[in-house]
Amino acid sequence: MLAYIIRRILASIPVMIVVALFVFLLLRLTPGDPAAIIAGDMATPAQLEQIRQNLGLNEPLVTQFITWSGQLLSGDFGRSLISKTPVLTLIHQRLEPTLSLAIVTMLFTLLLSIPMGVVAAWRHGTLTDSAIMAISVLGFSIPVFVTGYILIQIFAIDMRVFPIQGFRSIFDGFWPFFERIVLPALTLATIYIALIARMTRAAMLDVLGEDYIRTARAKGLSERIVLFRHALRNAAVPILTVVGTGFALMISGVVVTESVFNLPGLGRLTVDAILARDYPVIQALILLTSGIYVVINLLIDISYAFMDPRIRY
Amino acid sequence: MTGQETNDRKGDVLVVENLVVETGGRRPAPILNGVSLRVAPGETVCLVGESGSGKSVTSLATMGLLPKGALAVSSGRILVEGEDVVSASPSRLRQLRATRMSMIFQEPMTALNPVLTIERQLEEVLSAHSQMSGAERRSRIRDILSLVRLPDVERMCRSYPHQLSGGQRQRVMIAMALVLEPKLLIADEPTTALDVTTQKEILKLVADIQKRLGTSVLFITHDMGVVADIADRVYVMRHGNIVEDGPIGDILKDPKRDYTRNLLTAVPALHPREARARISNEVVLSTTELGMTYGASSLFRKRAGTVAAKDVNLTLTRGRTLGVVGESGSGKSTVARCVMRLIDPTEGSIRLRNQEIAGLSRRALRPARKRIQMIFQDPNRSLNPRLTVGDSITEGPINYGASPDAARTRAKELLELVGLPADAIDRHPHQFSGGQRQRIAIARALAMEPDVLVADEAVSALDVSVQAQVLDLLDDIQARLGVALLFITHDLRVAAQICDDVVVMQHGRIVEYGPTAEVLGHPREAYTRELIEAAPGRHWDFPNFRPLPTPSGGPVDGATL
Amino acid sequence: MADETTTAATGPGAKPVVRRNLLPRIDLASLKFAPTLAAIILGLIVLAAVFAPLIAPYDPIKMDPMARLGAASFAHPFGTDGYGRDVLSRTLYGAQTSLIVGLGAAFVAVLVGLPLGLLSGFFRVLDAVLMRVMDGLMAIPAILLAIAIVALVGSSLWTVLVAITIPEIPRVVRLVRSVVLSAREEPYVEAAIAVGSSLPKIMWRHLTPNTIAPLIVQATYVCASAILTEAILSFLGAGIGTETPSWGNIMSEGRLYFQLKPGLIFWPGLFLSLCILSINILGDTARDVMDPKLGKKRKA
Amino acid sequence: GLSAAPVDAQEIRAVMHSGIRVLDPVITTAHITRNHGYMIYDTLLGMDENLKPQPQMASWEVSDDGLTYTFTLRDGLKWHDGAPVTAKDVVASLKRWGQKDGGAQMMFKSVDSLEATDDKTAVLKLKEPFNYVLELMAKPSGLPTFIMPERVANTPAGETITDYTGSGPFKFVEAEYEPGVKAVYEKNEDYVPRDEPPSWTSGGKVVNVDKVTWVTMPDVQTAVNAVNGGEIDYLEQVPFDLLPILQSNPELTVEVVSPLGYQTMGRLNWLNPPFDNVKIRQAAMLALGQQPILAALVGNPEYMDECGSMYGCGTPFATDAGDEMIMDGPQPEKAKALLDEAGYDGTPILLMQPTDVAALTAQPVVAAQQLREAGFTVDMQPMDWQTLVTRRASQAPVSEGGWNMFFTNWIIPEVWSPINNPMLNGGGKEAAWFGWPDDPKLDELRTEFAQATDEAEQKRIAAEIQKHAYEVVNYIPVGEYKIPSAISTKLTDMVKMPVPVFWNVKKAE
Ligand SMILES: Nc1ncnc2c1ncn2[C@@H]1O[C@H](COP(=O)(O)OP(=O)(O)OP(=O)(O)O)[C@@H](O)[C@H]1O
Ligand SMILES: Nc1ncnc2c1ncn2[C@@H]1O[C@H](COP(=O)(O)OP(=O)(O)OP(=O)(O)O)[C@@H](O)[C@H]1O
Ligand SMILES: [Mg+2]
Ligand SMILES: [Mg+2]
Ligand code: NI
Repeated sequence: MLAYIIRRILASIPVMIVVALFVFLLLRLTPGDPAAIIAGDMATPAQLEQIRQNLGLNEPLVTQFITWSGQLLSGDFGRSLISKTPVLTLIHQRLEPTLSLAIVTMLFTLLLSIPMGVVAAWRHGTLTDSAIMAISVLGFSIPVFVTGYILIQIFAIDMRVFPIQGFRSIFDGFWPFFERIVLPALTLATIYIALIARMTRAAMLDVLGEDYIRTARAKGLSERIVLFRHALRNAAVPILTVVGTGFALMISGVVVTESVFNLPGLGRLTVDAILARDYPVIQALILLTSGIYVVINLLIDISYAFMDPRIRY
Repeated sequence: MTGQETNDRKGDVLVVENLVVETGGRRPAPILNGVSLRVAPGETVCLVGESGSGKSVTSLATMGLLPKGALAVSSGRILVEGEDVVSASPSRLRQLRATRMSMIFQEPMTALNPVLTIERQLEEVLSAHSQMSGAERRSRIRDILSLVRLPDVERMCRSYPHQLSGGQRQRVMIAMALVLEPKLLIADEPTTALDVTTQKEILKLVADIQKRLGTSVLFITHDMGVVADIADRVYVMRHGNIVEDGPIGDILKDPKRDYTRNLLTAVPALHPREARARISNEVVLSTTELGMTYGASSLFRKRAGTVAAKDVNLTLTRGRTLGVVGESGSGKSTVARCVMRLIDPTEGSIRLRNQEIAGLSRRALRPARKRIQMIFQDPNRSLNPRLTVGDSITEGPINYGASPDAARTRAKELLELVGLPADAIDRHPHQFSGGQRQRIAIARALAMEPDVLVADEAVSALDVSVQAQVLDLLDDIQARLGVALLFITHDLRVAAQICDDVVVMQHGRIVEYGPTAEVLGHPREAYTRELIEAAPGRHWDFPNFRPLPTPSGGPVDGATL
Repeated sequence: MADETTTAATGPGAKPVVRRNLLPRIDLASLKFAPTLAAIILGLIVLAAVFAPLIAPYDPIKMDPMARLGAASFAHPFGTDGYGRDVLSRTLYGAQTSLIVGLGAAFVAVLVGLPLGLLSGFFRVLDAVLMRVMDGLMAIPAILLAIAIVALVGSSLWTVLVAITIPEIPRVVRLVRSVVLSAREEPYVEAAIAVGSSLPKIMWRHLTPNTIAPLIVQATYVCASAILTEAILSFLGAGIGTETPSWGNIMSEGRLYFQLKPGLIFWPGLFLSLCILSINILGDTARDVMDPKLGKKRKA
Repeated sequence: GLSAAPVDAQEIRAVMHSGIRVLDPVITTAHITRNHGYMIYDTLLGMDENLKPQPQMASWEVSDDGLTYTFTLRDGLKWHDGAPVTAKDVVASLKRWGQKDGGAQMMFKSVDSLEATDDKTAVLKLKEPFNYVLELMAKPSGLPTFIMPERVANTPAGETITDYTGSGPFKFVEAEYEPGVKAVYEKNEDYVPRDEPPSWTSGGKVVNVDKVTWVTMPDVQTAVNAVNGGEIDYLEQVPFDLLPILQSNPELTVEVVSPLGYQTMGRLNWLNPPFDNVKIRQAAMLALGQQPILAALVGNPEYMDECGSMYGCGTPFATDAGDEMIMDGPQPEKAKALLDEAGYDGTPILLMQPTDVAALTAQPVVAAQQLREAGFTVDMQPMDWQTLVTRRASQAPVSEGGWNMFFTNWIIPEVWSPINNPMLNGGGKEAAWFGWPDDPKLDELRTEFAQATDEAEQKRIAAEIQKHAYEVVNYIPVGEYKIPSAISTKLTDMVKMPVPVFWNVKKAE
């Protein structure tokens, strides 16, 4: 297994290099001039030129790329062109909110969606099934910001149980952390609950007709065990896949939710950086995300083998 | 014919009265047309009959496990210890299962959960229905696994179903059904995949439990030998009806119905036939020093592999039948799968018509595929549940250039040849009985008109009359086309009747190899002798409705005569 | 799927009673209420999109800033937006764009993702390479991609479609692959190999059907999220301009007036939800029909 | 709110109009960075509410010939690190400023020398008369004269500073700075305010709170909810459409803090057809009308004004000279006639629409419709602001990435005189602002204005400049608006001026 992990991670290195190169080129092909953002509206072309010069943006692309990769190799991700903050500091500041949001969202999601999907499949064709599916479809066809605003209106403004916005570190205490993360996590969870509940239902339906389910019932096991141990485990692979890719997506930041709840997360950082053409930040973020994806996908793949012993790599 | 007895035998463990089962949907078709049967405490009742006659459906109905929506009880009663199963609530049914009645399913491959270890699947029965501690459960599991004669119990415990041989899975199923020592045991062809020695042990184990706890057994089988050995009473089924029933002696000696008589006369004799004249010396398939070791290491743990086959040397000539018999788990299917190149042998060579195929790539192998075909031991899973039977059968011929129409016409013919209605072509595999599925698998293999046919327990789920019909068919094809057959079986009677040569395998190796008459008639090896002695029903001459003088003297253990 | 009744007992000697229709007849009574309704709703939305120029009461970009944020009235049943444009007309026209974006993204993602997923699930070597590439592809934010593509070839429906679809593809690939990873170990796949089926055939006939159910779910999700992502892209200047109405950009423009004029979000949102709900119901029905074991279970 | 953040009573939490990302107030003209500058730096001079320069860090003396300015630093000025502020710091800071600020660049052309004669005195000598020295040094916008320590001020003008030591009333808490999230300022205990009462950027900057936190909230709706729920104390810009939500809250004051608002304007590209033709430019101006644009942008009549003065209405040089072309609009018929006359061939107008800046999205949309009604073919392209900023710098033909028209906004102090107003420069491709009018006549008039000493004369020339600018269609002002702020009633005594500052303000417990 260790060998497998090492092989996987080694295989990712060339990919990350290609991603880095691709993003680097993509960014330089995209119009936009960090100098203009720094200088503001009234700057003259000469002043812009001076700033560009200083930022090294006038160097040939090859030189720029070599400089950047050289820095990377020595562990230096550079500084933001705009704010001059070291990129690592920026990412470090944004990591906790994003991670917190992703984890809490996933917890909510898993707690709700899997039972929903299982019950819907179990009660296939009944009103319960239709109701669960209708609710979950609403989950992903309502824009996130609408869900967010509605939750804020109900729980933060009308009922005043949670704050409207903001983020507190979990190290400041559980409640201050939790009361601020609940609504954004719920908001985001609606999408994932919808997706995962439906995925669970679909996968379960494929499994519930199998003979071993009949065996499990013949053994006199409770319906809960039949569903959750025998059926769900067999249905787990596609569910794990969407959980994994969904989680990975959240780790790379979810702009709208972060904006609506004013969470200082990676999603906002990414969009801000893209809109400001803050090259070093974008490049580092994408490298980081692809690294995270590599790890998460590795974990998913390992969990496949754990869930289904027939799967080999 | 059974109706008269109603009500005079109170205290029966199982009473089925006028059970009618119909298919679901808008135009229900009857599957069972008023079946009645009863099983008294401690009694062993055998249910025999034509493949597809409704034996499994009857047993599933009893367990309350008919596939929802597809089949449903439309009238009749099923009483287990006086309690009606048909109208029982789901939770009550759950309580009844496993504690009062348990079932061994016909197809063990699909009946076991592929993603849970064997230990886990056994363990949960105990934790659901007993108060045992973890340690107690563990030792109980190991006990029962060794009781059903599984070798290497520790490995079995941690294995997943796909890592076991067909017979091993079947024994796991048996262990699962027996572990709680139920009042009523329904066994649906529980020993089809077992070699006769193991089968004998298992039957003895069941008899022991019966003796000890008074368990009633409803035993579904095609093996008249087994029936003769174990049954107290017999029900004969056909077309969803019970056509005859009575104590074992009456049925065997004096069957009333033509159908029953036919059934008995079709039982093949244990005495080997003479080898047929060779029609050719052309070697179509040979293996040298073939060996296969399954790597047991998973992503999580490293373990030494399982040696499933070692030094296997076989030669198959055109038009001949080579039988492979032997212990369950001795590597028969492994050899078959290697020969088919479905798995890559770890050592040795395989020559198909002088072409070495052990190391060929998938692509290079494709032209060779047409020449060698296989009937899988587990027909259920080898048929894609989403394809219609017709699609499955015509797939191969179409691959090799047949027109879809021609292939379909041929498929219908084949279905009829194996005793299925031509309209079966548009149905899906799950709508058939175990034996019907097996015949579909046979039809699929035959559709390819191969040079070599590897048949892995190809007739085990068939009742003797259908079996005879299918064997005749094979014989016929062999005669016409010169197909060479590699015939894996546990049924020594079948082996005796159709094989020219026989290989006996044990522990992954060939222990004896020679002409059938030699090997079965005058076994040299102790293991072969053991096998022959364990053959069920050896004391009975079925076609003549009378007992045989037993060569080894005295009736076989477990026989109730 | 043929809806046939089974013969009763079918033994070798028996002349079975065959009751089977020769043609699969559509039995109106067997059509469920929900799928029918779903098909009607979806059909109406598609018709509304196609015939928007005929049924929309106003030009969707004709504005009247003096009458902005008008309440629902007889003249403007859904009210007017921040520029005084008729929301009903915009919603009808918006169906065109949104359906193309949503269905297009789902279609393309499946079209590309399915074969890649099948291949990578089946070939271990290819898997190692392909999945790494997908990891990389997944990491590139749609927004960046959209801005880059828009900058290079100009903003249009198609650039938006490409930008939205590309990041979805790896997720479809992973899903298909995961299903194939378990399915390829099934004995019936071995059996298909044994009868000499070519790889494409094995993939198409034996593996693809297993992926259908999860794919339908994923595809409807991609469809919905594409329509909504388009809104975010519009806001960031990488989407379709406000002169081409889409449910996405109507809602994102209406976002500010959420508390004051919820209709701006409600109406396009309602269309979107109905549309996705219908697609889902149809998808579920398709799944049920394709499941041989449930095929019989469909109740009238 | 009930469970709102346990706000430190002496902390003001403010949501400003944008996040603060560039921390060098000299390298950028971004307003938020200027506001940041006012927090942590002191300026050499201040400007009072009558737009008159006043002493701040230094008082001054002007020689009789008007060529020598002597600045004397007041006592008690100290950097945040404790070191005293010296004239050397002042000289270095002014020199860096001089490289960047438009007006200052003009001024430095006339400067002979700028030197520190002792620790407290800096002397500026001019070669020729220049009448705006004090105004430039006192002005609150563009680039104010923020004084930095010499070591910081020596940073090349094209490079961003990374040392944020100032001498102003607040200290920047660098450790808590998260770009795009928040910036934290704490009271500078050592700051010695002037004795005069505060008036705009002049007078005493007395700090009454411990801490000011600028929170960046990317979603305005959230910001409005937060100020409404008491989670923040100050929202610099309330979106007009959301005013009703806040106005009913008794714990909030919703008012316009700055007496001067914004000018929104459209700019045409003189280099590319069809706007290389003055007649077609005029047609475009005729086609537009201020009211619909303002209606779409602002909506609320209370906060918008039609205004034809290029210098903003209510400012010293405000005039209506030549403004009828826009003020009578939209006049599609006239525009059509003019287009016919000019032989407009239907060349599409590439109109850039920024979609990510709320204050700039509406103008192009309405303008596009107005132009179309007058017979123009309009190709409105949505894009993000960065793309727009890059594209507007392109002098290439439209087909090669150039453009025809875009809109932007200015605060009035940026345009209130012909000297400040960046658009009123006829220097063509080399010197003029984007759009590059090549207009020697305009430049002549501007020089004339700079040399005029008499106020009436200045006003006359300013009017003439405007008239000329309208004739050639230098740019198209499409109206003015003011943005209300929402302020918690706990905050009192806020200084009302174009720059939001946090001295003088008190926060109730
Ligand atoms: N799900 C189903 N839907 C429709 N018909 C079915 C279904 N299951 C079984 N049948 C039909 O019911 C009949 C009885 O099947 P059953 O499995 O009971 O036969 P069996 O006696 O056990 O045969 P075998 O010995 O071959 O296992 C068969 O003709 C079969 O085709
Ligand atoms: N995939 C696998 N992984 C590990 N061990 C396996 C695997 N498949 C089979 N085995 C083991 O290899 C041995 C031989 O199995 P095989 O299936 O060839 O037996 P068989 O002779 O066909 O038995 P049966 O008559 O019971 O079908 C058994 O001990 C089995 O447990
Ligand atoms: Mg059966
Ligand atoms: Mg086997
Ligand atoms: Ni069908």
